[in-house]
Amino acid sequence: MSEKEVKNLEEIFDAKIARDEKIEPKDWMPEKYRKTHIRQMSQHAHSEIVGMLPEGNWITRAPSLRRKVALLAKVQDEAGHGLYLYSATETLGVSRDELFEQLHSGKAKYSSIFNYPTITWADIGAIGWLVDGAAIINQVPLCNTSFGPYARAMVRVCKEESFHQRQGYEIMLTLCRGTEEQKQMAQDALNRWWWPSLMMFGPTDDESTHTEQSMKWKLKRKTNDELRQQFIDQTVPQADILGIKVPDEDLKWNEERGHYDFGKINWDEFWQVVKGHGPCNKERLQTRVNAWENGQWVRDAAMAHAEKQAEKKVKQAV
Amino acid sequence: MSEKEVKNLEEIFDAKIARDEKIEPKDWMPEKYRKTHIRQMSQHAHSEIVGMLPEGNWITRAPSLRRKVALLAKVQDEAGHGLYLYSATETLGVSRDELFEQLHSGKAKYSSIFNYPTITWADIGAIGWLVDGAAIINQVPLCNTSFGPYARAMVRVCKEESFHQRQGYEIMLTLCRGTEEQKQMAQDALNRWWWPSLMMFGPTDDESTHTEQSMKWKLKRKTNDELRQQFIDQTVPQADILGIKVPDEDLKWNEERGHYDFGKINWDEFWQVVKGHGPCNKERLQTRVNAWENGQWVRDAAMAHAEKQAEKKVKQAV
Amino acid sequence: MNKEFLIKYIYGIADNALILGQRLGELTGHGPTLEVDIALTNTSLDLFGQVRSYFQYAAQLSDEEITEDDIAFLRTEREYLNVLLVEQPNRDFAFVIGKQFLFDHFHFLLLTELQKSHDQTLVAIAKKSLKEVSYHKRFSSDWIKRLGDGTEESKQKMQTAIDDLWRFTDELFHLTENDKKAIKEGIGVDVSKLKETYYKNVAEVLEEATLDVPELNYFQEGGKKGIHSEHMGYLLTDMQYMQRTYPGMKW
Amino acid sequence: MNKEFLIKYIYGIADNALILGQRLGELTGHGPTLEVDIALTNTSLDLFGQVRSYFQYAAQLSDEEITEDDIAFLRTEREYLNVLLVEQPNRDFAFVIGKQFLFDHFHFLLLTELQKSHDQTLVAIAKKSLKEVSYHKRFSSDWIKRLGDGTEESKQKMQTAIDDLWRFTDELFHLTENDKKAIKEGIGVDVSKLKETYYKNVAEVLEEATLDVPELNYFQEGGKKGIHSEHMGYLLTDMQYMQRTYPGMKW
Repeated sequence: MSEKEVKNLEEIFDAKIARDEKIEPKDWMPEKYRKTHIRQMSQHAHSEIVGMLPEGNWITRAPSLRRKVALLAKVQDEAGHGLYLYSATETLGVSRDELFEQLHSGKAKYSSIFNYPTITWADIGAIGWLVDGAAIINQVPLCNTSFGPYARAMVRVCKEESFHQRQGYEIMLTLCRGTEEQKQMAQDALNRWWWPSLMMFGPTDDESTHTEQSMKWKLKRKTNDELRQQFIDQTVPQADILGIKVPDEDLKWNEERGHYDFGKINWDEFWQVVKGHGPCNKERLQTRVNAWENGQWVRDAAMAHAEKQAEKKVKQAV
Repeated sequence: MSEKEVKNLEEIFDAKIARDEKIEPKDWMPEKYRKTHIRQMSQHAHSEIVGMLPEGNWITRAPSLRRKVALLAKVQDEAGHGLYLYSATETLGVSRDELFEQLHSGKAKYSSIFNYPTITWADIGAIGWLVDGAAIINQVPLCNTSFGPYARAMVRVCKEESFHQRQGYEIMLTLCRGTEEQKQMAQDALNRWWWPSLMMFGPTDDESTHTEQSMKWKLKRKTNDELRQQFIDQTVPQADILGIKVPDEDLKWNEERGHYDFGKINWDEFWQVVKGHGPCNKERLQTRVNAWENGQWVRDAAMAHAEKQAEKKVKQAV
Repeated sequence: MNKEFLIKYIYGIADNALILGQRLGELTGHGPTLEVDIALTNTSLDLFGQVRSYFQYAAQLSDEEITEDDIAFLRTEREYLNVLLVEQPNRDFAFVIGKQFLFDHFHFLLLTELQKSHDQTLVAIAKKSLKEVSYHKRFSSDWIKRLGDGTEESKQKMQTAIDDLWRFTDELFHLTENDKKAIKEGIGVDVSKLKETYYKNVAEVLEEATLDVPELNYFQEGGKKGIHSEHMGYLLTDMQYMQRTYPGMKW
Repeated sequence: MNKEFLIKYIYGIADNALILGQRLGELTGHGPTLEVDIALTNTSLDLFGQVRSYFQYAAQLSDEEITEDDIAFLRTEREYLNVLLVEQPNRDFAFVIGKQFLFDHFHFLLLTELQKSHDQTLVAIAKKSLKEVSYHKRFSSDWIKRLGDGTEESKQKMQTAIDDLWRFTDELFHLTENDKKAIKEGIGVDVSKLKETYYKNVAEVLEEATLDVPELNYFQEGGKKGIHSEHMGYLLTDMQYMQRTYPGMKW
C-alpha cells in the first residue's frame, strides 16, 4: 500500500471514530490501534480470570447457602466475562492460547488488586463493594469505546458488575447491622481494601502514559485522577451509611471543590505490586499456571476426540 | 552340610528353645524359622507404620494442646516401634527396602484393623483402649519368644503400648464423664471398633494355620480363641466402668465357664478386609506408597551426600 | 404422620447434592478450560439450589426452629447421610468427571421416580431438578466419551478413575430402614429397583467411550448410615467453619 | 504493670511455634524415611510443648478465666500473630526443611536473647526451649547441606524452596508497636538487632550446602499484624474444628 493510501485509510478511520461509529474487526485499523486493544482487552480478560481466585478462596467456606450460591454465581460470571473478552480480543487476530501464554509467562499484566489476600468473609463484601465499584467506574465509559466487539462485551460486563457491586454492598450492610464482631470484620476489610482500591485507577495523571491516544480512541474518557475522585465521592457516603470509617485521616469534604480531599496514596506499594511483589502475585500466577498445566491432557483429549469424530463423519459421508 | 549334621544342628536348636534360651542372628537356624520370623516380624513392623495413619488423621484436629502432644508422641512411638522391628528383622538378612517393597506391592500384610477409618475424636480413644489393648494381649507373650532380637524389641514395644492403652482408656473416660454428646461419641466409637478388635486375634482355632509350629517356637503361647476370650473378659468390665455398652446382644457372663459368652463374629467381613477390600485398604496402601515415592529424591540426596562426605574424608586422610 | 422419617429421607437425598456441590466448589477457577470451569460451577450452583429447596422444606417440617443453614452447616459428621461416592476427593479431572458421571446417572433415575411420590413438595423439587440433572448427565457423559476415546493418556486416566470409583456405586442402591419406611408411605423411591437400569445406562456410555466396564465383587458402603471416609471430616471443617466460629449470626 | 502488652508479646512468640508445630503435624506418617518422620514429629512435639508453657503463662496473666486451649484454638485468624513464614504450606520436603531452617536460626537467636529478659518465666521457658531449638537448628541445617550438596535434583528443589521462602525472612526482624513496648520494659527482645547475625549464619550454611544465597530487594510481611496469607485460613479450620464444634467441653 502506498503511503498516501495508508494516510487515506487513517483519515477514514479517524473520522469514523470521531463520528462515534464502531470499528469492526474486518475494518482497516492502524497497527498501533490493534496492538493497544489487544494489550488492554487481554489485560482486562486476564483480570477477570485471576480475579476469580481471591473470591473463589471463600466458596468452600461461605457462611450460608444463600451466600454460597451468590458467590459461586459471581465467580462464574467473572469466568464468563473472561470468555467474552478473550473472544472479543481474538477478533483482532490473536488466539486465546497466545494470550494465556502471555499471562503465564508474566508478559501480560492483570489488575493488581487481585494480588491481595481474602482473609475474612468480609473481604468478599469489600471486593464487591469497592473493587467492583471501582471497576464499574473504569468500565462504564468503555461501553461506548470505538472498537465494536470490546464495546459490546463491556455492555454485558457492566450490567453484571453493577449487580455484583450491589451484592457486595449488601454483604457489608448485613455485617454492619450484625453483631459487634461482624461490624469489626467489615471495618477491618474496609481498612485493608480501601487504598488498594484507589490504586485501581492507576498512577496519577502526571505519571500516566497513553492517556491522550486512549482518549482519542475512546478507550478513556476521563483521566485516572478524575475517575479516582469520582470513586471516592461516590463511596465515602456509602461507608457513612454502613457506619464504618474510611481509613484516611486526611479525608474530608471540600465544599469549594465540591469533592472529597483525601490523603497521599502509597505509590511505592503500588509499584511493588505491579512489579510482581504484592502479597499474592506469586500464588495467583502459580495457581493459573497449575490449572493450565494440569488441564493440558484434558484439552489434548478433547481435541483428539473431536478429530476422531470429524473423521468418522467424513467416512460416513463418503 | 550332611543330612546328619543338619539334623544335629536342628536338635541343638530345638533343645535351646526348649531350655528357653534365645536364638541369636549369628546362630544356626532352620530356614523355615528364619522365613516365618521375617514374615511375622515384618508384618508386625508394617502394622506399626500403617497404624500411624488412622491416628495421624486426627493430629491436626486434636481437641486440646495436651491431647495433641500426647497423640503426636503416640504416633511417634509407633514409628519407633516400626524402627526397632525393622531393625530386628534385618538381623535375619533382609533389608528394610526389601520389606517396604513387599508392603507396597501388597505381598506383605499388616494388621487389618488399620483399614477402618477414624471418623470422630472418640476413635482415637477407642483405638488406644481396644486396639492397643488387643495388641498387648497378642504381644506380651512375645517378650519371651525364642528369637532374641524380636523378644528384646517386644519388651520395649509392650511397655509403651500399655502406656498408650491407658491413655486411650483415659480419653474414653473423659468423654464418658463429659456431656451427653461426648458420651454418645464414645458409644459410637465402641460400636464401630468392637468387632474389628475381636477380629485382631485372627480366625478361630479350627481355621488357623501355623499354630502348632508357632507354639513350639514360642511365637505363640495361646490360641487365637483363648486370647480373644482373654481380651473380652478383660474389656467388658472396663466398658461397664465407662458406662457404655458393648454392641453384642449375646454377650453375657457365663458363671460356669468363668468367661463371657459372646456373639458370632462376621468372618465374611474379616476375610474381605484381609483380601484388601476393607473401607480404607486402598487409601492406606496408597498413602504409604506416596510417602515412599515422594521421598525417593530425598533418600537419593542423603545417599549422594554421604558418599561425597566419605570421599572427602578419604582424600583428607591421603 | 411422623415427620422425622420424612426429614431424614430428605437429608438422604439432599446431602448428596450438598457434598457433591461442595466438592465442585473447590474447583471454581481451576478448571482445564474456561468453558469447563463455567459448566462445573454451574453444576455446583444447580446442586446447591436443589439443596436449598430440600432443606427449606425440611426446616418447615421440623418441630424445632431451624433454618436451611442449620441443617446444611450444623450437623456433626455422623449426621450427614450422603453416599461415599460424592465425598471422594477431586484427585484429578478424570476423578471429577468420573464421580459426576456415576452420580448423575443415579440422580437422574432417582428424580424421575421421585416425581411419582405422594409428597407434592418433593414432586415439585424433583420436576424442577430433573431438567438440571439431565443436563449434568449429558455433560459428564460427553466428557467420559472425550476422555475415554481421546488420547492414550486420557483413556488411561479415565479408566483409573472409573475403576477406583466403581466400588462406591453399589451403595447408591442400598435401602436404609428409613428408606423402607418412606417407600411404604408412598413417599420414597425404591432405589434398589433402579440398579439394573443404572448399570445398563452407565455401561452403554463407557462402551461408547471405549472404556472397560469394571467387574468388581466387592463394594464400599457407610455414608448412608453416616459412617464416612476420612476425606469427609476435612471437607466439613471448611464447610462449617463460619457457622461454627460465629454461632447464631446472620450473613 | 499493664499485662496486655505482655500477653500480646507472648502470643507473638508462641504463635510461631504453634503454627509451625501444626504444619509439622500434617507430616507425621508421611516422611521420606522413618528416621525423618520421627525427627520431624519430635520437633512438632517440642514446639507444642513450648506453646503450652507460653500459653499457660499467658492464661495466668489474663484477667479473664481462660485456658491454654482457649488461646490456642479460639482466636480468630486476625488475632494470630505468627510470621508468614511458618504458615507456608508443606509443598514438598525441600519446603518443609527450608521453612524449618529459616525459622530455626531465627528462633535460636531469639531464645538466646530472651534469656536476658526481666521476666523470669520467659527466661525459664527460653532456657528450656533453647536446648530443643539448638537441636532443631542442627537437624534442619544438616538437611539443607544434604539436599543442597546431594543430587542435581535435590539441589534444584532445595534452591527453589529457599528462593521462594526467602521473601518471608525479613518479617522475622520487624518490630511491632507492642514489641517496642516490651523492649522498653526490659522484657522483649529487640529482634531488629538479630538480623545481621541471622543472615550471616544462614548464609554460612547455604554456602556449605553449595546453594546460592538469594538476593532479594522485596519482602512479604503481615503475619505479625495478624494479616495472614490465604493458607492460614485452611490451617485454622482444621486446628479449631473440635473446639469450635463442641464449645466448652473438656477433652
